[in-house]
Amino acid sequence: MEVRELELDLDAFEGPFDLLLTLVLKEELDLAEVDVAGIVVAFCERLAERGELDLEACGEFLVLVAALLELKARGLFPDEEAELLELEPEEAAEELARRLAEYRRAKEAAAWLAERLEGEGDRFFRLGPAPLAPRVERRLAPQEPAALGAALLALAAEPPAVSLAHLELRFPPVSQFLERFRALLGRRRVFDLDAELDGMTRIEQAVAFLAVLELRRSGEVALEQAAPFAPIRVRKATERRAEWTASARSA
Amino acid sequence: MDGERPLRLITASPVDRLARTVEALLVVASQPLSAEELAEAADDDPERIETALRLLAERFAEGRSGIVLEHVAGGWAFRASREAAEACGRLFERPVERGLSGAALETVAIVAYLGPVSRPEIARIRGVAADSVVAGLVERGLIAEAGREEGLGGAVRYRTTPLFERVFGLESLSQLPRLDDVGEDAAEIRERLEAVAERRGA
Amino acid sequence: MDGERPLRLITASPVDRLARTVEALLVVASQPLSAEELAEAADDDPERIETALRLLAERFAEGRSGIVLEHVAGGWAFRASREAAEACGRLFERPVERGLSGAALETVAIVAYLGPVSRPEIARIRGVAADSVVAGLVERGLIAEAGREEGLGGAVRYRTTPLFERVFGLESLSQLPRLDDVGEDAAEIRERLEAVAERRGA
Repeated sequence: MEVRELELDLDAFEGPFDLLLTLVLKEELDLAEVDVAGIVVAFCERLAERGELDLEACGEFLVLVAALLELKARGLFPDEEAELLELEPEEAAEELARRLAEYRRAKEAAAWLAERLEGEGDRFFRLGPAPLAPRVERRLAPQEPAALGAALLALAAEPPAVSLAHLELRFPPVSQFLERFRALLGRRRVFDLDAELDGMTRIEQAVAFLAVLELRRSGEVALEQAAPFAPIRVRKATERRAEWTASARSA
Repeated sequence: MDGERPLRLITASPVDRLARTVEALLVVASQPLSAEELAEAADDDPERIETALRLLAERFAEGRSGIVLEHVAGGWAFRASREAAEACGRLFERPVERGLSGAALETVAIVAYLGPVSRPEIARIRGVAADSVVAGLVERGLIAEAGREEGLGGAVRYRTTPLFERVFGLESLSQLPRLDDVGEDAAEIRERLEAVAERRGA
Repeated sequence: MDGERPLRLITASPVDRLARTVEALLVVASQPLSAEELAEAADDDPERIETALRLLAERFAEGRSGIVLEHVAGGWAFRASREAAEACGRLFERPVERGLSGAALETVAIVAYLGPVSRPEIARIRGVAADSVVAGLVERGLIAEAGREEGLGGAVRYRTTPLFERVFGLESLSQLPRLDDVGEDAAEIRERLEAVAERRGA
């Protein structure tokens, strides 16, 4: 499943996710106008349609959406505190704050340098060697050929696998929620997903949702939803074949 | 050599002769020279070099001479007097700093404060890809490669160059202002975020 | 401004001021400047420039100053005094360098194993712009141009030089350490490096 080809139909934008990213990066589309939650909904729907959990796509999607949220947060930050409601999750608050401060510091330092440059504009100095200076010969001590091989070997080393480290956000493992939901289903035949997600961060909610989709895919549960955005009920699968029923969708 | 000293004292005071040697070294050098480098080249002791430099700083002072001695980028170098800036501007381009964009300034600031620092780290802080900006700064000679991050396949890291210090008229990177006041901001931002998080959690 | 002129005439003669401008231009130039170029930059007339140059030639004369004004083929330039020749010799006499920088080593290794290879290819494999590193290696004589890539406007390609082989103690490139883990021959190694570079960049 190609995340970047995900078709979006949002208020501010209609088209593939890839194009949205391009427009945002080129600053031709104001991220403040983009409903990031809408993108998440579209992705989850698409995922559900496929009926299988594509972990690679999920990983890529989480990275892209996290980046979008961060960019958006940054753009929104100077505004009213009410807009901070867009930021969350609280777990990431500290990290986000640190990075925003870091970015501010970079901006501050850049402003200082710009001012400095202005003030230093009338200091001219020679960039190249002096016209009548002797030519310098750089001599190199004998080198080991092994160093050449080592340098190429290092270049040929596989880069670390797709890393979320640069986001420094913690993604709880899907397995954690799988276990939790299986345990829950051991005690009750049905539970209300929304009630279980209550109090979680958005990222935890997303991962928990992926876990539920995984349970459904493996036939352990059936999902029921009366209408889009209505509470999702998770039912332990019995004799009935597990299926996704969102009655409003077929209408 | 010891036997020569009295002779030298007659023809010219030794410091004056040393000062002439130092100005000769500075006029051919292609980068600022530290007192130690000057001492080594002049084959004299650093203290006497300092004395000679003080003498030259007076002689090559702004307003008194078209050649100005300045302490910059950890060493001593000649530059044109500010008085002659207009004339210099007519003859020489300023390829290094011409048209430095805001993005370039932010990036070079990050490298100056956090260097050695890799492109992914810069991108993380600025929130946008740093590739072309970094390449541009390398091209201008304001930053240079400084090894790779640890581990196999690590990203190339960058630091600022002596040219950076020269262009911005810094004696050394330690002259960059401390940004503590912004550090306080970080605490404030964190508090605000935590307050929001609490309200959401409730 | 007009009102200031008489004052200036008292403190400094206009020729003196012009001489300061000329010395400033000369200390910044990396090649000799003709009287015409100086006149244009100083926005003054060539005759007065000649006067200023005569004044400077006296001031910056051998025996009197460590900086000496010299008239050479292309025009006027400063040089170090003969008195300071020994010191300058020590300044420019570089000790033998013990090794190459990480960037230089990686680049020369790529050229040795894959050569002839173009700058864009090197940049792709290393993941960073290669311009200054390649220029440095050419200057040191470790690599040299070897034709262009096929097609109109193809990029210049580089190969290692006999000096490179001497420095690394190789009789020929076939003596390079084998990299069977990476690839059996240049084509395989290149393919592998490019594939890894692409994954790294993604």
